[in-house]
Amino acid sequence: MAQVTADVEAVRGRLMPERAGQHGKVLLAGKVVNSEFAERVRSLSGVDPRECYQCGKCSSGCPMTPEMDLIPSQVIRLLQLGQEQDVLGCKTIWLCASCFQCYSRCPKGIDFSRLAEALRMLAMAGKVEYLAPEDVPEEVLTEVPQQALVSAFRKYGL
Amino acid sequence: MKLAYYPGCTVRDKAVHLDETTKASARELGIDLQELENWTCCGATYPLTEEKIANLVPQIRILRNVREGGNSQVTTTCAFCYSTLKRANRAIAVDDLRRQRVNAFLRDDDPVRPYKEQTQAPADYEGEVAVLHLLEVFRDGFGWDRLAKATKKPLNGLKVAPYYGCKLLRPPKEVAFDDPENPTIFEQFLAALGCEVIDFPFKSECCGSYLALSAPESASRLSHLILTSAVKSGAEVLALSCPLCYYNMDLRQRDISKSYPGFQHVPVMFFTQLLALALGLDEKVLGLDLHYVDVRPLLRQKNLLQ
Amino acid sequence: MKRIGVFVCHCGHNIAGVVDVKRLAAELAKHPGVAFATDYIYMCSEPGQALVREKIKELNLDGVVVAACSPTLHELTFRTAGRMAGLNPYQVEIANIREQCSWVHTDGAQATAKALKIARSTIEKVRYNQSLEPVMVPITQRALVIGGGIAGIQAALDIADAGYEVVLVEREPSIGGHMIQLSETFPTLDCSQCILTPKMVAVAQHPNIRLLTYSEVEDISGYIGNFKVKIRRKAAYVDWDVCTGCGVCVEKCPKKVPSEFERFLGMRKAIYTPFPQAVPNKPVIDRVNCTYFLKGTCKACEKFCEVKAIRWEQEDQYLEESVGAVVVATGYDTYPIANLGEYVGGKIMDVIDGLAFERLLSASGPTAGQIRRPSDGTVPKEVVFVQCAGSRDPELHKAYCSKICCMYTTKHAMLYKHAVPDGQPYVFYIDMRTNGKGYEEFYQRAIDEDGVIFLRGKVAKIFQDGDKVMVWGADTLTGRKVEIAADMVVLATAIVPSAGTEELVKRIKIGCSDGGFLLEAHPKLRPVESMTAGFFLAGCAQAPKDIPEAVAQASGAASKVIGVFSQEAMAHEPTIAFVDEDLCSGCHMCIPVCPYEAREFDKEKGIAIVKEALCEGCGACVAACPSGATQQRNLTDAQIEEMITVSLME
Amino acid sequence: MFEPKIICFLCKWCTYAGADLAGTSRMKYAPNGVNIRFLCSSRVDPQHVLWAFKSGADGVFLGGCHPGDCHYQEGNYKTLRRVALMKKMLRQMGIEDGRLRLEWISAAEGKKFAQTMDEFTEQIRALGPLQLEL
Repeated sequence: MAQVTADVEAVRGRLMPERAGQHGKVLLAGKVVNSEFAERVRSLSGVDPRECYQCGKCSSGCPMTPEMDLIPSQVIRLLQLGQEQDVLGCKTIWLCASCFQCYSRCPKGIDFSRLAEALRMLAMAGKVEYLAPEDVPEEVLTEVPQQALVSAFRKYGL
Repeated sequence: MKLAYYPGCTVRDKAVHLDETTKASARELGIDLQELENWTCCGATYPLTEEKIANLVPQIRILRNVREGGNSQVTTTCAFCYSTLKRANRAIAVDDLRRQRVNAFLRDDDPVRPYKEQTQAPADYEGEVAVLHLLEVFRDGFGWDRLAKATKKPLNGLKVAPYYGCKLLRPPKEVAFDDPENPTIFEQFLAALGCEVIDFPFKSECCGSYLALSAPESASRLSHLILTSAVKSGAEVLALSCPLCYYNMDLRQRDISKSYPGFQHVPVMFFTQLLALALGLDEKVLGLDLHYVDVRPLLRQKNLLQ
Repeated sequence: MKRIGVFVCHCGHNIAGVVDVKRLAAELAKHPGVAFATDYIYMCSEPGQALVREKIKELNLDGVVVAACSPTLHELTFRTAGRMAGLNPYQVEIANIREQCSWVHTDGAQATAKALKIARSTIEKVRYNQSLEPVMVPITQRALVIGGGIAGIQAALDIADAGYEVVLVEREPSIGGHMIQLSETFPTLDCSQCILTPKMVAVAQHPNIRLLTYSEVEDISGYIGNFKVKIRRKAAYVDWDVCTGCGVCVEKCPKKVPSEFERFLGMRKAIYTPFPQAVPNKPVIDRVNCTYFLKGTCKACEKFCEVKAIRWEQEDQYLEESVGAVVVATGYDTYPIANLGEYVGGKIMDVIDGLAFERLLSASGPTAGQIRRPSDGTVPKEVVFVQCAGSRDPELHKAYCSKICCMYTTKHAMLYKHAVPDGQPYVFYIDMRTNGKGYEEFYQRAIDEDGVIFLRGKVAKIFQDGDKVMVWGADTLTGRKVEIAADMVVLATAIVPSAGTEELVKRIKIGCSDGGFLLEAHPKLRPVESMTAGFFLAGCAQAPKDIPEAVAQASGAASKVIGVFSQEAMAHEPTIAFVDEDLCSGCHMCIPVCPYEAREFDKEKGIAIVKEALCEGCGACVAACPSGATQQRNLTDAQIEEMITVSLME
Repeated sequence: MFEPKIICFLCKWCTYAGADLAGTSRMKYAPNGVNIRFLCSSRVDPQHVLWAFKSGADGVFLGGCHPGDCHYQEGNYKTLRRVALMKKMLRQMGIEDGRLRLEWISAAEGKKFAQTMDEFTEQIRALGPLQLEL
């Protein structure tokens, strides 16, 4: 898998240090599946991931899957199972460019980019920014269009 | 034909050639673009969480100012501005809670509008302004035939691949710009200018967008995919409407060349540059010196430029 | 004065838990006309029914009210009990104090008061009920079958074999439906044509079947036992009575057009039979494409026809048939690829649908059974099968599962592998649904013996890349995106009701369910009956189904038709309209109101009469009658007024 | 509290079956209505409605099949037209037309039946007892 940037791994560690690549078994219980976290994701995103029947069409068409550690349908699956640490600690939510390709094709009308945005907010809440202005090299700052700066800091900043 | 024009931040700095060619072409075509006074940033990306209602304030303030300025339509060329304005406009129209909250916020907002002194806040904004992309203005208002007739220097023989990107087409239910899978508006525009239109399979794939900052290699991969596919399909130049796509397609070719040895540069142009060219406007307006990948040799080769 | 017996049921706690049944019985005993009232724990049980029977005989009751559950459940039970005790069944009525009282109210006093009103109102009805006998209506023992696919063929043969006449109407020039297009059938891989053509021939030769192909049902009026059917025979421009089916005209016709039967992968002539084994084996001229009709010259077919069967001036003919029952077997179409934008909506030649692939597999198909892709005729070595193309997609396409695609796609992949041993088939699926006899074994065989790769994920994008068809899918089992450079893609497009189903449903007034399929009377217990008496359903017109299911349903529908025909006359509910001839002024108000043409003006008497066999008892004419001359048996205005009055008594 | 007296004329195929479904689903609703089963809502004659009001009803409810679903093809359309006329007639007689209500309730709409009964009871309660000057 292509390395995105060195910083992504570092920042991920900053955000969810306790997770750091665990792939243990999924422990299920009613209170896990129906957790406050699951409800928070639903209310924040306005999307109910429980409606997904896991056809995988989102992942099939997503332009960013090569860099993702979990494909979008897996993030939704883990959300259905209430696996907070996995979904908050994955790279995928930071790699969604909200191009809406998945949403425009989803047979259930699920907007994954909304879920990713909600998860980013929850991951950053009270913690650190994923992308701070000082993380961006000077020459990049002068080159990129304004809209990219505003968008990126809206998606990745506090 | 008169309508409000919302330029957006990027076209005033990194993409002045988009702005200049838009204004010059509109003048040439007799379209009265009235630039919105005291416009502010549109917010760039549409807020995707239920709680970020305040993030709708900038767009609604802009749209309310369009109305207060006496216009019922506003046009823009930047795909991001178009997407945020159009989606916010729809949200305000269909969502009572958002409409009430945003208007409540804006009621205390003292509109800085020197052309119209007011003691009272304007009436609530309820989504009454139509947000149009410039391509829609041509399709639904101006007409392709009229555009083709106005073309003084048809771009015959120029093989152009239209690149839509993401924001113009999706989410289809909210932007309702064209068929999300097989759009045709850009093709019709280019055909009206006399171009040979090149269809290619990645015309609506994502360019990597703002991942340009956080995951530039992903953006390079995607831009490379799109550019090579267009060239393979026979394109000589890529036409687009979004300044961020432009950045990811043009300047990024510097990085693509490093990551993908053997990659050949492909020129990229804003659709309005092609328009200005076809209308026979002065080369100075086109801003052809602003491209990373120089498009001038191609245009000269095609006898479209002195 | 009537002598009415009232029987209050406890239904265990269901009624007695809320309603004071003892008090109810005691109060009702005081009601005028009530000779006897009692309560019992389960009135519908055998001892309960025995109690009703005994009391009728013992007390010489001439009316019975059972205060119990909804009449839809036990009206028949107690009317039968009444009849066994010598009472006319129409003297027995049910007061619904369970579904519409004890189950929906909590306050005992209020519920008891309401139950009292319901029971009193029912007693008032019985007080004025007449003893009635069912109206006997003669039955036309002749059936109409609409649609000549496998379901229609099976239904027609079953009914005809039972000795009844059948009119089989098919809109295409030949019967056979989609099944005759198929190559081999799952899970036994028997040749579709081999098993179907004998049945098609049997239809053509059956003395009891009148086969009308190239014909459409325009209208059906009447009611069960007595339908009038209007049929349009489309002009074939060939006199089929004269035509010998020699085929010279087809051979000589210079005009070639893409063949619908071959899913546009092969050609046919402008005068054609859809396929060589067509039944009847008589050609039709496709007026839209015929050179003579387009340009006024040619007539090659006419020149070479030895028996002079070509009829340029032929017009559509209208026929009328009388039948007693109808089987609707109008079949399916496949969801158009043009609607699938993400798969480029049919613009890539080598992206075809399952039926087209059947034609490629078929020994009688355009490639004689060789797998060759449409674009350049080469043998595709990498073939991707995409399931749920338009199915299971409530947001953009069809919400339902098309049911047969898992199995036919497995079969396609398997047959492809048999035809192209060095090729690789891939199947993208969401869930494999292999529930049928021998189906799961078939699926496993495709994996075990034929090396079919099944990928769990829905394809998002298909595009042309040079001479390859690129497929972007996912394998959700590994969590990876999948890209395949395929030579050909086969889409398992959704099954949709055949074109024109909606219009037919409106014309013949049978219901439709979601997705436009025909609505069955009960999803579990009455799966072959429609909501309208006399109409039966078979095959994919009702829901997507495979061949054995379609055949089973067709035989079920046929047996229902045979059941209707097993008697010469049908008992008709006698609670219909009647006229007080002295009151009727002959104003005609009732006549246009009747949906069944059961009201008619009798010129001799100068009054409007009721044709009892046609009256369904809706009561619309009764309400329309300004003088009150028309009344409904056992629901007269006088009865209704009494019922209202007691319902409002405290 | 005023307890309105309501007469309900229900078509056997749809609304009566919907009322049965409310029962089998054990939904609870106001007990003010007493149901009278007709084969079709088109059997309801304006004189039945008037008779009910005359005999002490505070409200009259008519339930039929949804448009297009009538078992007798289009009886419910006839009812619809008659109800419009009846409402006019009631107003002329000084009876609020809100005392007469027509609803399409299918055999599958037990919940709608229960809700409609509650709503209609409240509607009549708000109108108060019918004062008829006969």
